[in-house]
Amino acid sequence: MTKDIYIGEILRNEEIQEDCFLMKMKVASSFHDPLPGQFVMIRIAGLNDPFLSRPISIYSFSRGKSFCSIELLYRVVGKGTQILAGLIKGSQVEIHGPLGNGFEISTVKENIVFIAGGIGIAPLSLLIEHLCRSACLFTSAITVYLGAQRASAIVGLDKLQKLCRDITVCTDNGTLGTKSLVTQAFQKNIKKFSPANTVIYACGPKEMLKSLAKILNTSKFSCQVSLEERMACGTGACMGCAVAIKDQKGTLNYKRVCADGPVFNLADIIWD
Amino acid sequence: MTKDIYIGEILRNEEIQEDCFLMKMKVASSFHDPLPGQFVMIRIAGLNDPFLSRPISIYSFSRGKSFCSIELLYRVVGKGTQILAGLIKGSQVEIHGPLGNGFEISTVKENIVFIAGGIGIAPLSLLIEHLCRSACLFTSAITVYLGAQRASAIVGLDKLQKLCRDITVCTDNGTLGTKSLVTQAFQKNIKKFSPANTVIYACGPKEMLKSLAKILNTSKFSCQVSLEERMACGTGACMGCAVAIKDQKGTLNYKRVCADGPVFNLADIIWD
Amino acid sequence: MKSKTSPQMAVNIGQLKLKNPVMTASGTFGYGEEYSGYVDLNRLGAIVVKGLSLKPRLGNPPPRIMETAGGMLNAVGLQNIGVDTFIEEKLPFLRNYDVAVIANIYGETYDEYKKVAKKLSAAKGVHALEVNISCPNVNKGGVSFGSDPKIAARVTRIVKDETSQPVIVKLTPNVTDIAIIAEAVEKAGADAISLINTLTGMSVNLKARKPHLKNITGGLSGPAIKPVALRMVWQVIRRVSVPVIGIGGIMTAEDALEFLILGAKAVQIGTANFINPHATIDVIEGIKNYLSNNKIKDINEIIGTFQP
Amino acid sequence: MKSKTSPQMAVNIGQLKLKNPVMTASGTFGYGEEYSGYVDLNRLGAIVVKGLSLKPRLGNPPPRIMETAGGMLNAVGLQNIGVDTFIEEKLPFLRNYDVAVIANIYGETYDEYKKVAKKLSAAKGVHALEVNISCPNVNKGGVSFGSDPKIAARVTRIVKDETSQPVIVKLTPNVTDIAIIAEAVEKAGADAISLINTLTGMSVNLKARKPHLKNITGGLSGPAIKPVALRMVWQVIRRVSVPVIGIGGIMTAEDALEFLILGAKAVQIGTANFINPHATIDVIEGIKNYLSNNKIKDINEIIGTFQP
Ligand SMILES: Cc1cc2nc3c(=O)[nH]c(=O)nc-3n(C[C@H](O)[C@H](O)[C@H](O)COP(=O)(O)OP(=O)(O)OC[C@H]3O[C@@H](n4cnc5c(N)ncnc54)[C@H](O)[C@@H]3O)c2cc1C
Ligand SMILES: Cc1cc2nc3c(=O)[nH]c(=O)nc-3n(C[C@H](O)[C@H](O)[C@H](O)COP(=O)(O)OP(=O)(O)OC[C@H]3O[C@@H](n4cnc5c(N)ncnc54)[C@H](O)[C@@H]3O)c2cc1C
Ligand SMILES: Cc1cc2nc3c(=O)[nH]c(=O)nc-3n(C[C@H](O)[C@H](O)[C@H](O)COP(=O)(O)O)c2cc1C
Ligand SMILES: Cc1cc2nc3c(=O)[nH]c(=O)nc-3n(C[C@H](O)[C@H](O)[C@H](O)COP(=O)(O)O)c2cc1C
Ligand code: FES
Ligand code: FES
Repeated sequence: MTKDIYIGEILRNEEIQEDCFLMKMKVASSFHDPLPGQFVMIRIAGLNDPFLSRPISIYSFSRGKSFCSIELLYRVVGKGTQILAGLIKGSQVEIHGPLGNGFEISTVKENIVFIAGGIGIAPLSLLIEHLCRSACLFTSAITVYLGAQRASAIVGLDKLQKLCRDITVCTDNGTLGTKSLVTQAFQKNIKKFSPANTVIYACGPKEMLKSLAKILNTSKFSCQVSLEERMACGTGACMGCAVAIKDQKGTLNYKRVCADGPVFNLADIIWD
Repeated sequence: MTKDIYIGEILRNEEIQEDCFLMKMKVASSFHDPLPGQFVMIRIAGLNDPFLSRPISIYSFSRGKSFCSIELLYRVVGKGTQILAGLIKGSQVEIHGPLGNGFEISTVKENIVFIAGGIGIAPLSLLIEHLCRSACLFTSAITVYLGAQRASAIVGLDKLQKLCRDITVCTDNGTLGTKSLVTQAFQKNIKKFSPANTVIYACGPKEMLKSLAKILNTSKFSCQVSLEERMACGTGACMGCAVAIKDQKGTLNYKRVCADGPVFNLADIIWD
Repeated sequence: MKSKTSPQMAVNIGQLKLKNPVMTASGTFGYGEEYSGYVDLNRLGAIVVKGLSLKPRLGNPPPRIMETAGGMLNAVGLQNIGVDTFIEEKLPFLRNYDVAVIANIYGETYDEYKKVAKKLSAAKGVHALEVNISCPNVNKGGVSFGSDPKIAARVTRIVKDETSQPVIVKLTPNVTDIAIIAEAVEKAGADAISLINTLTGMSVNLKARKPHLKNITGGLSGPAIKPVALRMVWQVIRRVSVPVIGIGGIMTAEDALEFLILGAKAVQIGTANFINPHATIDVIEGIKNYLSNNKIKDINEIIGTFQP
Repeated sequence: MKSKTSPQMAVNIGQLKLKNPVMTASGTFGYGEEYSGYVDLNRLGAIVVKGLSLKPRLGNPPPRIMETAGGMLNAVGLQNIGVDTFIEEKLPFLRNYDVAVIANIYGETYDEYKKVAKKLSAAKGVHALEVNISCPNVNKGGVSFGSDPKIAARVTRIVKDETSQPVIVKLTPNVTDIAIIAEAVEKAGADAISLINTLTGMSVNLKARKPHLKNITGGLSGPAIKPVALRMVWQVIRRVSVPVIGIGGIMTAEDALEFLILGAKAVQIGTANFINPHATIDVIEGIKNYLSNNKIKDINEIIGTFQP
């Protein structure tokens, strides 16, 4: 596989929610089909401030006749995302990817549970789309728990609603859906699912994943999560994006979020 | 005098000649009236690359009812000017100024000669405009020598033609006007002017000013030139923009182009 | 969200009492005058003036500055009007203001340091001396005074002996172990330590195959060096008990707060003045806002609150 | 304007013959594999692999990196698979390519350097060793091997004794006088000298009042440090006669040419790989174009043509 750096031409870049943007770009058709959970490194060509590229998950992807289009869903949290948010139609970005390993897709399970916190819906969305489109799966098997601090931080719901029906929305302050942490909402219903026939996919803030780890602690649920770490290279070379992971013997190892992840088994993660 | 940093809103920014741009911006009316020969330091707010502000002469200035407008005439020679050239209408720049000392204006002389090389016309143009507008002066007293390497590098001619009549255009390769160095064109006519009743103003590349210095060497002509040096502060604090100047005793002193200049007597400059 | 009472901003550098912890860095603010149009000098914590030598110095031939990624190089070569002219011509202007004036001093020999210190010590309107020991030591073949702990200590002692004003010693970052130098000057009597001066760097003009600076090398300043400055402040702060003043790449209030939180009692704003002539005031205002927003009543409450 | 015959790009680092002067910098290109999708490894002057230690190293706990103005800090802590696994698992892949492979080595004790050097010396497909002496010396209480000329020389000699491969010694910039270290390692038998490694820096998380890096300090790399790297190459080049390899902030062909013109025989591309995975090839192509456009037939004609 030859990898390349692509020029992404912005087709659209809109604030769809407070501080949350949806960017659509077109790239050359040599861009490889991404697996759900993969990401791109993005930067503005020629701009050295901010210095490093930023990792953003692929939210949606489609292959047209003469080019591909990629959608990114991102939250403005600092300088880099602020600058992305300022780009107008026709601007160009430099991206490389798709990077990292996607989610492991097991089609044999009866129940597939998604737990997303805030912008954590971004990588999960592509997976849900993928699963819904794969013929062998009934959308009824899919349950989504989507949470955020407040209504304005719930993103990606409209797209979800087109894909599946069993969606529980919750907010910390009750401004949309149930007033509850998303992990608590899931915990309340956990009895509905049998560990053997359920697979869980989760993405969200570290604290959310930590409490999920506690909830699932002694259970036999299989749960894959997508992690975030600061990145420099995105390609596995710099060892910068380390995360502490148990190996088979249970000893601590530093794995690279970009190349060994971003998807890991929740049970293998050693939290600090 | 209280000085401030101003936001300049770009009204227009057009390539009027190959690599040469005319930028018009509006600034708050608290901006002080510039003297001919003064300059501004300009940068793009929030952009740290390039790091330093760039000095650009004030090419034209007018005071409206609710704001002032400033025109800059600049050549793209590197990163900073390249980025300026990319700005579109509505973009904002940060400027401070007017900075430096303008030309000394002596209205008593019979003849006023301007010698401009390439973009060197920028600071001279405002002076010509000023002199033409001041009632006590006949435009017939003004002679302009405007030179550049080639036709496409001759800028500011249209504005000049509206102001005065005696304009000699020359290019190194003869693609416009006389085929001659601008200093040679002046030298050919030097007999027309009497040192006592003539004042010369010049701006252009170092080599041009150096040969002008040679030409005027033993003569008694009074000649003021506007110099360029890399600048950091533009306000006289950093001592970065030094140029070697003879003091009254003829000893070498480093003067600041920004605060002691940019206008100096040609005869005082010590060339390296 | 702003609290109504303005936070307390005063800090002490030993006996030297400052309105707030924001000073100008030597060589980047002229003699105060140059920025007096942009900045109300009364609002500054202190003004550190351009380095003063015994005799006027011509400085280095141009070009003297060059831009780099996130910073700049300068080889001004300590051009200055000399201590006498400073006292006669510049100090009277500064005396019009209610602001601490710190004279940055410089010598090529021990004796020069001694004489400059003596003259300034007697001058009305100078509130402290900052000793620049980053300059090449003529007695020792050009090796910087600041790169040898023994020499650094000796300069400190010489200056201390000449003045009753607080003596701040300004360290160079171009050393293997800055903490050793800091300890040496503290032991020699320094009342405070400021750091860092510029990192020695160079820039190549590819087209001309020449250096961009006539002097070949120059001092690197600006945001590019901030990580090095923070590291050195962190190293020094844990090894000395005198106040430390943080310098290097501070552009914003956040940058300044990083140094203060680490434990610096005050900061100096250098290259930022060039980019934004109003930088000092912006930093002061920004720190105030930060304190108000975080409901902190006194700047001293946050100094040294960094948790490694 | 391109001339038809491609310029001659080969350079020699002592006995080591390189197709062109562009290498990867250790720790920024993994073991070659990571970039083999983006870059035809056959086109590189050399691949310097991630620093290898005797035993696998876990590295430092995260967070390990932080962005700075024009650069980044890293505190990876030399996480690596160890020399044995490298030889078994990574070297076979590299042997598929026609490219010089340089093993960057690292030890916490003299003995570790010795053993790593010995193992790699016997390994097929390693063409030279680069000795990283910037790491803390466990025997000497954490002071870096590279900050003392005697220790640096001793490490050099130990490695030289174990191998017949060319030995490149890589210097740290965190010293008062890098030329003294360079002279010492040359005298001890270094076949070439590479510089600079990262400048020690730090970054403060204001909100959390904690360091951004778990390790507190880290190594600063990228364009921010280029002026320091150029200055140090310039200092060293005039004091040693062995080839010097320039490293630090090289992003473009122009940057690389600045080092070559100064007198570096080759360059290494580090942090630039992260920003542009194709950086090495872009630099090689850019140098070729520069030579063609300036009608220079051989890269060696421009090396050291700088006129101070
Ligand atoms: C594999 C991966 C996929 C991601 N996908 C998305 C996505 O689809 N949408 C989205 O909005 N964000 C995503 N992120 C997070 C995104 O990369 C960061 O928000 C972004 O880099 C912040 O850059 P900034 O310059 O705006 O903020 P900075 O000024 O750099 O930092 C602001 C805040 O963001 C945190 N931050 C910075 N970098 C990262 C990072 N790499 N990961 C996590 N937190 C970070 C900082 O700790 C700080 O609190 C992803 C991260 C990873 C690693
Ligand atoms: C008082 C003053 C007034 C000026 N007025 C004008 C003007 O009206 N119009 C205009 O086009 N230019 C003017 N200049 C020159 C202008 O400042 C430079 O062309 C500009 O700074 C180059 O920036 P850059 O980033 O594009 O080029 P860089 O990449 O910084 O440099 C490219 C080339 O320009 C030269 N250069 C860089 N800075 C300066 C400088 N300050 N002075 C001279 N040469 C420089 C460099 O040596 C190099 O050859 C003026 C300069 C001064 C000092
Ligand atoms: C143009 C210039 C001139 C300087 N002159 C002096 C000086 O005379 N004495 C001194 O101690 N430091 C001098 N410095 C160093 C600064 O005071 C400061 O230590 C350094 O620039 C780092 O801070 P900064 O990154 O905020 O600029 C000078 C710096 C610059 C950029
Ligand atoms: C993430 C990272 C890891 C590094 N690891 C090593 C290493 O293992 N051994 C070594 O000698 N240098 C290492 N370095 C230093 C680089 O090889 C290089 O000397 C330095 O980054 C300066 O070059 P640059 O500015 O081009 O990156 C590392 C640098 C980075 C950024
Ligand atoms: S970001 Fe470089 S290894 Fe992951
Ligand atoms: S640019 Fe700073 S003194 Fe002139």
